[in-house]
Amino acid sequence: MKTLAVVITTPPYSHLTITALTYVEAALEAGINVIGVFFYQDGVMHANEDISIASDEYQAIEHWQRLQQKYQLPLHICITAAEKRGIACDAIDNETINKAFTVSGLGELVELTTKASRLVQF
Amino acid sequence: MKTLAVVITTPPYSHLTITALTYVEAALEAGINVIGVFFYQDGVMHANEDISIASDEYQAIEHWQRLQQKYQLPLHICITAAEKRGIACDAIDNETINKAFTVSGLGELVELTTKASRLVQF
Amino acid sequence: MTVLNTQIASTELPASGLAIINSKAPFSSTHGKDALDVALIFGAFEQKVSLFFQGDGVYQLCANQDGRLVSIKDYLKTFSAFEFYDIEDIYVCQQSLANRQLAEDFHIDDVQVLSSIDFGTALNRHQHVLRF
Amino acid sequence: MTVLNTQIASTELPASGLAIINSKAPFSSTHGKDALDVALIFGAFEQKVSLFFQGDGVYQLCANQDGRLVSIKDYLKTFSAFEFYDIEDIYVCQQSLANRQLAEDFHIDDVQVLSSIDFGTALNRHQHVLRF
Amino acid sequence: MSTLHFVRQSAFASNDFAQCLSVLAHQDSIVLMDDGCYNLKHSLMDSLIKRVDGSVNINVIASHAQARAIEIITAVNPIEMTDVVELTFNHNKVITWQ
Amino acid sequence: MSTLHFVRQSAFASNDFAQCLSVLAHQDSIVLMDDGCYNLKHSLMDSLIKRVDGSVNINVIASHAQARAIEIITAVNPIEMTDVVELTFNHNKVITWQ
Repeated sequence: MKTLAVVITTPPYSHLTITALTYVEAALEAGINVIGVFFYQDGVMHANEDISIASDEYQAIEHWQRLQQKYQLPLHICITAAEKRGIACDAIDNETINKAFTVSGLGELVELTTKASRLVQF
Repeated sequence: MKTLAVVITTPPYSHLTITALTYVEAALEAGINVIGVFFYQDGVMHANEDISIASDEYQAIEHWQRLQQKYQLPLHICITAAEKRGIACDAIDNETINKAFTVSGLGELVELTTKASRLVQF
Repeated sequence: MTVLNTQIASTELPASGLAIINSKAPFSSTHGKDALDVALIFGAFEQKVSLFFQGDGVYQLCANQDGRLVSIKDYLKTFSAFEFYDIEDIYVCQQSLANRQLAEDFHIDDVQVLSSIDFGTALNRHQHVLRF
Repeated sequence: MTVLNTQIASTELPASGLAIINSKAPFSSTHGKDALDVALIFGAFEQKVSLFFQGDGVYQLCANQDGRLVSIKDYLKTFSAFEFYDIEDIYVCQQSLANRQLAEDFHIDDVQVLSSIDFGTALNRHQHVLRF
Repeated sequence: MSTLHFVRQSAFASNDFAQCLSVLAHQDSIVLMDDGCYNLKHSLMDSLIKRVDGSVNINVIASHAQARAIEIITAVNPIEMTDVVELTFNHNKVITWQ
Repeated sequence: MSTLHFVRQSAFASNDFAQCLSVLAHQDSIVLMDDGCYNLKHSLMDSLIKRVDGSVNINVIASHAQARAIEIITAVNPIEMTDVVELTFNHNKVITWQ
């Protein structure tokens, strides 16, 4: 079984995230088992519910949500990186975090790395 | 009269903001009239009220607040850049924006640039 | 490396307006768009603003680009609005083009290709400089 | 430019663990600290992790640095915890040191200085690579 | 052990590509993507092509080059994202230079 | 018309410093700060010092160099932030290379 874990370190308003998304979608369509996407550094900004990108620009966050729903793709954000960037992770019923994302620690990255046959960073 | 306007484009978790702060404080102490600091691009992250930086690290946001209070230093954030980065600017009684900062448009940058004898970017 | 610019202060006009240096390629970061937004607002407020393209920034001027191929809304098309905003001075560094093996083939008109020395001299005619 | 690495697959051990390449200088961005956090968590979970320093990343290893002089909490001091976390393989690119006129004078022990070829070979012994 | 190298930055602006080349091995492959496409016209690419003489597989995501109006040279294969996924599993690991 | 150049990036990693040098004029001054301090050991600095022979004032923020364990060479003046503020108004404008 081909398993893939992906690390995203670029923010949603960078266009580099489009390449990452296209790659992950191509992998899913090819039947690769993408065991999880881990958002680290500026990548965590993807989970900020308050982000508003002009409607005629690429909606990176919506596309991640779509992949999450269609393929049950786990999307993890690193809690330490998120708190540094103003994404409040402590509330129980948190309204700042997009529900497609799971708040995780770096331990999740260890788990993904150990399980995946390939680790790809974007 | 020596007047100075400053543009900040680096985020609070980058250490480059420390240099900017030290410079602005040195200017204020030297009696320069700092007519405003304009936060643009990732610089707007300074106004995110939810940002939490480990207590033993440099608290850039607190230092900007301190300068704002001590010298009535105007701190402007660019609304377009802020919305792209998940800082909600539309609520009347907004809780996401640090109160030391004023939500402005790029027109404010024009105003500052026109009035200042020096414009310095960090 | 070029020789240093030597300018005779007495022959100069007083410096005025804002120079914006574009140093980044167009499609990977938002720097180009952020610089454009600043330029247009200065234009809208009828303030003098000039655009400089240097280093990888010169890629912003190349003809035949199409951001839509990589799902990017092509802000470069807005460059055609410069005339409307009275943004007339567009300078590109000849050395940066040459290093990248780029022809002087731009998607807007009236781009002035300058040697490093002239590029520096043109920058110097402005009161303020921002770089993106 | 170096000659390409030539490796004989049959003589190799199976690749395992994570290699982290550090490519950024320590004090201007958080990349070094972010990489360190990943390394320590792998160590804490008893997973094999090795650190590689290349390009401006080699500045992270220089002796006598002091971030406190510029109000930065000096995460480099944490490098001394590598032994405690069983992080034993620390590699630095000899060419990157030479380019920067840096002596092999590091603030931690047991740093292995490798030629580009050996640096590449050491990288190759790992199953996964992250670069910060 | 082969490595697939994702090159995402312009060598005219940063030294990432040079660092990639310094660890490149014979069985490796390269994929130029994003601003890495600009490297098609960099002198490092010329000398790489001469040096490896076909032993390293060099690719570029065609749409990424085309969006930037960069001509794809014959020594480099134009590929699509599905090919990148396939290459990922044809090599032992991926290093991203960004 | 003189310009004060703030150089904040390592020339070993980016080409900002080279771009700065390409527009440098005789009356200009340079301040190395942050990772710009590393340029004290770059070949561009050597050739700059030879080329300008004292006509361009080259400075470095002392604490920024010291934090990085970079030795300050004699052709370059160690200064503090208050000096940077003063230089700002002794020149007609500032360009930040970052």
